[in-house]
Amino acid sequence: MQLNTPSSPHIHSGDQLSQLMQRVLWALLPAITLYVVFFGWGIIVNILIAVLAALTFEAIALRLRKRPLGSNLGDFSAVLTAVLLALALPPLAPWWLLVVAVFFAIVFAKHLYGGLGFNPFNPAMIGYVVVLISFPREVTTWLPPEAISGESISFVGALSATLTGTLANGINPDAISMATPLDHLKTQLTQNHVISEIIHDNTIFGQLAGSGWEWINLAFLVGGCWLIYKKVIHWHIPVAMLASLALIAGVFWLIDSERYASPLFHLLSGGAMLGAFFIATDPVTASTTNRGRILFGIGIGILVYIIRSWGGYPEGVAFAVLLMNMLAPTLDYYTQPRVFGRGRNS
Amino acid sequence: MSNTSYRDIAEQGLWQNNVAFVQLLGLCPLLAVSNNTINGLGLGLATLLVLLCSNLTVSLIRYWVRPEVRVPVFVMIIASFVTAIDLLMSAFMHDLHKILGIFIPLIVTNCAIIARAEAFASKNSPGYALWDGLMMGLGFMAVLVVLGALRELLGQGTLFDQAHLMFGSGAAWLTITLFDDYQGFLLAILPPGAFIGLGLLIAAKNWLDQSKRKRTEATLATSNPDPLRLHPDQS
Amino acid sequence: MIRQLFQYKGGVKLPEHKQQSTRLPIQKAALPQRLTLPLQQHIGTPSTPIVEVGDSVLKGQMIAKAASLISAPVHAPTSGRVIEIGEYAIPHPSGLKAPCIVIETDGNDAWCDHRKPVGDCHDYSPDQIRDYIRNAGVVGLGGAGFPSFLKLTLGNDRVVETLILNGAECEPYITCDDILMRERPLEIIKGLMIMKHALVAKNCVIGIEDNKPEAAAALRGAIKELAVEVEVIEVPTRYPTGGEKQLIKILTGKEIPPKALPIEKRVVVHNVGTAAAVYRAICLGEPLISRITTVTGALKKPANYEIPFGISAAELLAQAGVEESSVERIIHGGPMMGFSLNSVEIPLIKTSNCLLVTDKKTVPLLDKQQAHACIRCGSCADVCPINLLPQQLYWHSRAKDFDKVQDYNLFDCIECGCCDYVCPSQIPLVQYFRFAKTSIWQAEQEKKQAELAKERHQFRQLRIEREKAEKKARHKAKAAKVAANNSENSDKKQAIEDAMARVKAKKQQAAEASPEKPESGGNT
Amino acid sequence: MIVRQILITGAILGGFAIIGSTLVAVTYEATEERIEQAHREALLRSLHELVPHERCDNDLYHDVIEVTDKALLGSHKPTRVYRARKSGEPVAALFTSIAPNGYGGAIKLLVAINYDGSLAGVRVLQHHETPGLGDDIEAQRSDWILSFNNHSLSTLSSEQWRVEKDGGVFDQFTGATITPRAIVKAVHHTLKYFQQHREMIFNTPSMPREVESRE
Amino acid sequence: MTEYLLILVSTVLVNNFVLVKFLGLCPFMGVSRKLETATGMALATTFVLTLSSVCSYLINTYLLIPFGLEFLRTIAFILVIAALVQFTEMVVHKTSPLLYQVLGIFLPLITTNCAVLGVALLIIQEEMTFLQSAIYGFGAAVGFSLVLILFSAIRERIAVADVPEIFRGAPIALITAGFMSLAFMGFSGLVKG
Amino acid sequence: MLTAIIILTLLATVFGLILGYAAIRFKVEGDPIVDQIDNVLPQTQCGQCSYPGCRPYAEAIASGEANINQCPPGGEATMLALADLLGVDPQPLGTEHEAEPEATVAFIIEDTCIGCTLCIQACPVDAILGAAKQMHTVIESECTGCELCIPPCPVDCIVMQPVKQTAQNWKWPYPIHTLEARK
Ligand SMILES: Cc1cc2nc3c(=O)[nH]c(=O)nc-3n(C[C@H](O)[C@H](O)[C@H](O)COP(=O)(O)O)c2cc1C
Ligand SMILES: Cc1cc2nc3c(=O)[nH]c(=O)nc-3n(C[C@H](O)[C@H](O)[C@H](O)COP(=O)(O)O)c2cc1C
Ligand SMILES: Cc1cc2nc3c(=O)[nH]c(=O)nc-3n(C[C@H](O)[C@H](O)[C@H](O)COP(=O)(O)O)c2cc1C
Ligand SMILES: Cc1cc2nc3c(=O)[nH]c(=O)nc-3n(C[C@H](O)[C@H](O)[C@H](O)CO)c2cc1C
Ligand code: SF4
Ligand code: SF4
Ligand code: SF4
Ligand code: SF4
Ligand code: FES
Repeated sequence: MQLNTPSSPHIHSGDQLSQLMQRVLWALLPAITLYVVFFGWGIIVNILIAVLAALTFEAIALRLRKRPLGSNLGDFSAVLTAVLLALALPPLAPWWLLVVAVFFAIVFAKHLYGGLGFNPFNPAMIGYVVVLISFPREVTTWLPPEAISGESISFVGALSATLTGTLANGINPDAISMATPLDHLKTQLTQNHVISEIIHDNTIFGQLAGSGWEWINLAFLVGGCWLIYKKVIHWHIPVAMLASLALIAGVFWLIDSERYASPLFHLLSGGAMLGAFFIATDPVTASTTNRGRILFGIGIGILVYIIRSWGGYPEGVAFAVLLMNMLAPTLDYYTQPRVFGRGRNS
Repeated sequence: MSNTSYRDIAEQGLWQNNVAFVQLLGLCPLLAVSNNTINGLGLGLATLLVLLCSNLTVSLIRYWVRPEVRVPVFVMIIASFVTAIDLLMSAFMHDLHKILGIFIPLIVTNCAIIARAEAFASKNSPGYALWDGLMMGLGFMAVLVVLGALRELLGQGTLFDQAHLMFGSGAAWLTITLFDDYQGFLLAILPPGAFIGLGLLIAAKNWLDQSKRKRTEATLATSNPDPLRLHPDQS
Repeated sequence: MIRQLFQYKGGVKLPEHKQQSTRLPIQKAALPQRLTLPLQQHIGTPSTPIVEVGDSVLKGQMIAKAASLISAPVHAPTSGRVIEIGEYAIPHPSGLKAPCIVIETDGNDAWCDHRKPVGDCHDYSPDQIRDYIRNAGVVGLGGAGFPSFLKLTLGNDRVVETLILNGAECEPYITCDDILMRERPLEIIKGLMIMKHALVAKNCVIGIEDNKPEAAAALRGAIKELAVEVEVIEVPTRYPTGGEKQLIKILTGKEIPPKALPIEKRVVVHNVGTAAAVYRAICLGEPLISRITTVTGALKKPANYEIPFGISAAELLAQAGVEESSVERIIHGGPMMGFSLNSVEIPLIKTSNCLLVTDKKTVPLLDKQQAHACIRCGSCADVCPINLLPQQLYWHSRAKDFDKVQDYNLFDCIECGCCDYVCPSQIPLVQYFRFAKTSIWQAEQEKKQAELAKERHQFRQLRIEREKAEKKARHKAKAAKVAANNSENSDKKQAIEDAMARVKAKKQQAAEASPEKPESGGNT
Repeated sequence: MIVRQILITGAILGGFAIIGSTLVAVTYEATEERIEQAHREALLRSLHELVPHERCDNDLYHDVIEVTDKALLGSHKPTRVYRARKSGEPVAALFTSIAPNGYGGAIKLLVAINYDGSLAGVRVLQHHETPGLGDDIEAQRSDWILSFNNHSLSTLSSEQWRVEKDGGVFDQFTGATITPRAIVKAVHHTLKYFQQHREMIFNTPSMPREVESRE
Repeated sequence: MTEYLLILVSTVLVNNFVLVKFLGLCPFMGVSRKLETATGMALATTFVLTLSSVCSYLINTYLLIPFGLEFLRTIAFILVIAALVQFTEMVVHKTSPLLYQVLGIFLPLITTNCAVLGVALLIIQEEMTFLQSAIYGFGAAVGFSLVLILFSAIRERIAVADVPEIFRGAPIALITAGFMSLAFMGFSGLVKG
Repeated sequence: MLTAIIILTLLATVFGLILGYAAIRFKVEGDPIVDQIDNVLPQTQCGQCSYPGCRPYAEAIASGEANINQCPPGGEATMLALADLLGVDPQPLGTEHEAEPEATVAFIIEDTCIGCTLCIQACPVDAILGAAKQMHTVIESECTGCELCIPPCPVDCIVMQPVKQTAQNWKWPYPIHTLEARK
């Protein structure tokens, strides 16, 4: 009898890495759909280009590192990184912007550290920040919702805008470049306007927190809750992050609602929901203990608020995530759970 | 260190034990002023000069200094030279001096210089010490210039921008603009780019060393070609 | 009385696969031609043979005696002749060989005359009971094989509040305790009463997972019949509830610290099989020579077999109808904690509670060699019953960073395999932990050896120096004698030399005392 | 014995200090003047970029006063004003005014205003704007800053002294309005200050120059 | 009060000495392999940095300026620092062998830590008052310590990662420092300057 | 100019005095690091590091004369432990000692041994028993496997044997990952 002798346990739950990643992708679907509804097909083009680039770079990196391609490419982690990156960058951004961002995400932030599981920093956010500081103009010009611009962007139109930089006939370039609500708010505040005035003056702010944005953020919330339900992510990080963000935003808002935006605005604008459920929760780069996760989430919430309110950048999710990524190993070390039968501090 | 040869010292300084690449010393000026080739060159030269003077002096006085004041004495010698050079640069290359700013007086604390004084000059004769200073300084300057060129090229698409600061206004023609409407990859000239750039340069050096080693190994055709494996799972 | 149940954190719900082997009642395994009895079938020191090759032995006769306090004797499971005392493969993950006594059976199954049943245990003192149990070679049948009499010994001024019988049997496939409880509940309860007597325990509790209602009912019946006060408690089915400390937590809410013994918290846990064995030893005078073993998986006739120790796995599997061609692995123990055998030519011993035969169809297994990288998802930490961070343990074990891995409490890990079971990257976590644990043990061993070597080396240096000095002194003395003839102030010289020698010796001592000085390393 | 050792240590360090400080002091003596001169030349170069040598014959370096006006000159600290004259006649004034509300904080400007109130030119001396976005105000990077040349309070109305987005005549940069807005406002204010204080500016005697050496 | 807070925020986060101002990189790279040593180094540097910024201020205001000897700044400061460090080293060596052993060969390297001299020079350049100097020095040290400790924790993690061979050691450490610097850019603009 | 020189000299002299005082007041003897290094070394005392025994090698490392990769019996583990202890980068071992050395002990073939006592003199840890002209034996538990006794033996009766593996000293193998495997 030829016997196989691996170590115990000999059975397995059957959970698979690629399935985990796929679930996260599914959870993004509602938000992506709403994105298309509100902002046109640009985002789809973004995603396609980013995924293509990510798979290419991943394959090259694996080949150079002499690692098997098959199971690694099939784990969907690169796809997920690419999709998250595409969601963070403005639709109709030039294709090379996406490619540079993906290059830094996949090659620098991931494979130089040894690939999946070893990177200390969130690859998608590294990619995003690299292009943000290198090409601030391209990264901070966003599309207004179609309802405001009155232009509707078709798939082909988006493709040609992204690849060649030329817009389809009849579309006014000025009509489709605009600052995001957060950016706009910040700019206006620095000009000593007050919030009621700013919001009143501009249709971009929608009903809750930015026309279009508010619904997309709610869709991220729904997807995120499904992920928690499916046990793909733990509740700690998103809840801690959103709660702390809402809490400080609430405090300042109560102090002076003309200089500080409402908690609802903070929760439903920019990348708050995407960040809370999909980016801060990246298991590789987040803290992995429960207490650590809570501190990690709180840290991100606070940093997001600080950067949004007083920093140089209108949106702070990416920086906050990276900053807390730096803290994660330390957090992990100091928040080890109490071992069964041991006192807390042994 | 008695059997060191000039050739060895040169090889050590320029490549094998390069201050910036291998010893990872003198990083502050290296990263701070290397956003531009000319800045790199300027600081590199200043450092080289100080290194030469300090190595020579330290070697000359090596028998007179007792251990408890060794560091203060070395540091003071270095500081004197640096101040002198600082003053000279301020007088004759005022604009460049202004750009390099605080990093000229900070040559004093360029760890590389005191490290050479401690590790080499205080144990060797003046001739060797001078040669060591020259080679180490050149090695350091080379890295400064290469990193500067790389960052300048990527960051703003030019080379030797502002050459006139160093060589006078007649040298403006030295500036090369590679792409005319190049937008500039700002990461390269911002602080993060400095770190990443140096990391990549060192990786490139490792790669060169590795492929050289592989080649020699292949020619030797040893029975056991695997180099060091720290982590057996990578075998 | 309704007892409040507690919860331990973690654990997993596993598919049970228990019905296969409970369809048939306990089967008696046919007696084979040869029995191979390892000298070590328990935790502790291997026992010492007290028979010689060629001796005839009778069933129940002691053939190897306990070699130390933590050790257990071995008895002949049947009558026959000792034909060899030598090294044979034993059931151990390493597949290594160890000393065994081989008996050729004669088929008579003749009992020796040592059987001295104890009528009522209450006539005997706890000490006497323990001696009986010890001599009967009873060890824990729950898996670890710890000599049971030790766990029936009270420490100084210790009180046992709760004596727990562990009938949880949380591992999938295994049903040996289940079937025992169903078929021989009286033996168990009687054994339990003996244990209670030995420990002067206040209460007795039997913990059973709620997927074994028949067993619980049978035990309750027996309790009623015997009119004793024992609680049978059904605990939620969840792996590893059968773990000693987990069961204690569930039943009493007490957490036993790592490395501590349950008795320090006034609790003692024994397996139900152990209780039955105690009953047999005390009331029937039968030493531990057989047990019930579950043989299940891809077989024609999965069932629980009552086996004589020393029977080879091959023999037993043949009786259970194995299809050799399709077998992929044979697991000794359960699928979560057991180890796979690299040969079927191994004897079954006191701790063999299960043989699980797998093939591709009925028991599909995952190939752990297809592992992915750890993404630190934390699933493993969620299920760890000890509340460890398996991902960190893995990270450092993988890097062989043995200091860090101990910082993360590697040695608290009970190797239950929960983490491994849920890991989406299918990393063989437990094997990493075992690798790290055994490596650390080995390193400690080496360190001890190094210490010893260092001492001996230093001693040797000292000796050589001394010899040299002596030799020199002799030389000097000789020379001085010669010189004394030519020089009158030689006395003075001698005095100086003596003084110098003394100074030297002193220096030598000082050098030894402060080992920083380079001289002390000494040149050989 | 111990005291001697301590003294020797002190003496060694002191001895090297003598050598070191002599070296430095000698160099300093030798270069002092040259440094002063280089410093002056550098400053003059930037001033003469806006008011060329042909247009003035006075010593700009020494013909300087300090004025303070938080509202119009952007800082509560004294603002330096260099005065250009030809044959004693006022030609232009060069303000080192501040644009306080740039995107990254204050922007230091050099605003040259001809005696007639028109702009001789504007340059950015120091700023913290975002590279790649707000830094097109530097003369090396774009010509935007030259668009001020020759404008004055009379050529443009107050409404026109704004960026295009706010209804004025000056360009903004795509995606960056704050920076140009801040500069346009600061230049506009400086012009107003000049208009109000022209005579005072040219008539106040120069402040003594020796007290502050290098900055 | 807010002024001092701003100095602190500015030196610790916005203009972090290591990641933005490029000062003190040698110990940052050299003593960050292990968390323990990094912590020791952080403590020692905090002590020396704060003390030397105060001393430098005093020497500058009461010795150099009155005698018109500003050109001797560098040399005088470095002398103070070197002596201070040497003194600390001897004291630590004697009184706490444990600490000495943790800091090992790196204590002397504090002398040649650019951050220490850099702080002294910057204080003079920015014309700070005594209290400002002290806070500035302390803030710089805290910023240095913060990133050093975080960096060492990350390095401990990547030391066992599957980093490609040619990137092992210094290259990946530098790239990590680059990413940290990238993350710190998020703080830019917090203190307008 | 004179003030400059005077003031700086004064400053330096004062510091010099302080340091001179401190050097005496805070004098430290001994070097604990050598002990620590010594504790990491395997104490085989084989001399393959080119130093006579482990302690001299430890001293050489402490003084910076020797690299940390010169001890073959310690292999990679010792080198890594030293790198960790001293906070330096790991150094590659020489290619010839690449594999983790297998633990061995010396064994004297008793029939051939002529009792010359030469191996006793060679053994650094006195692990060989025997008197002149009598058969010698190696005490297995004390032999460090240094092989120093092999060359002196005139009749080549000493062989190295692997330490016996038992269920007690058996080590679980390092798991194999196909994902990370390169070849
Ligand atoms: C070294 C050692 C000493 C032990 N001593 C005692 C003891 O004195 N009393 C006792 O009741 N159990 C003792 N035990 C038994 C343990 O508590 C435990 O029941 C046994 O290891 C089996 O548990 P397991 O199957 O959960 O591993 C000892 C165990 C070991 C390993
Ligand atoms: C993870 C794990 C699971 C266990 N499961 C059981 C079980 O289901 N039944 C059992 O009797 N012992 C089980 N044990 C062993 C018990 O911890 C304990 O050793 C035993 O109940 C003590 O009784 P014994 O000494 O009579 O064997 C398990 C141990 C571990 C570590
Ligand atoms: C990272 C970042 C940096 C920016 N830097 C500047 C800047 O330096 N100068 C500027 O005017 N606007 C800058 N902006 C843009 C402003 O936030 C604001 O969007 C813009 O000034 C408004 O111009 P608009 O009205 O043309 O959209 C920056 C925006 C971002 C996101
Ligand atoms: C819940 C979840 C969130 C993730 N978030 C990110 C992310 O924000 N950015 C990213 O690059 N990858 C993300 N990933 C994918 C993967 O973890 C990532 O590529 C690794 O960091 C690469 O080593 C995520 C994966 C999961 C399961
Ligand atoms: S379950 Fe597996 S992949 Fe997840 S953290 Fe644990 S070891 Fe890593
Ligand atoms: S095997 Fe160890 S680490 Fe894993 S779950 Fe069980 S106790 Fe926890
Ligand atoms: S090689 Fe290693 S074991 Fe042998 S003497 Fe040297 S340090 Fe000791
Ligand atoms: S017996 Fe031989 S191998 Fe063993 S320690 Fe002695 S000399 Fe070394
Ligand atoms: S060069 Fe700055 S610390 Fe070394």
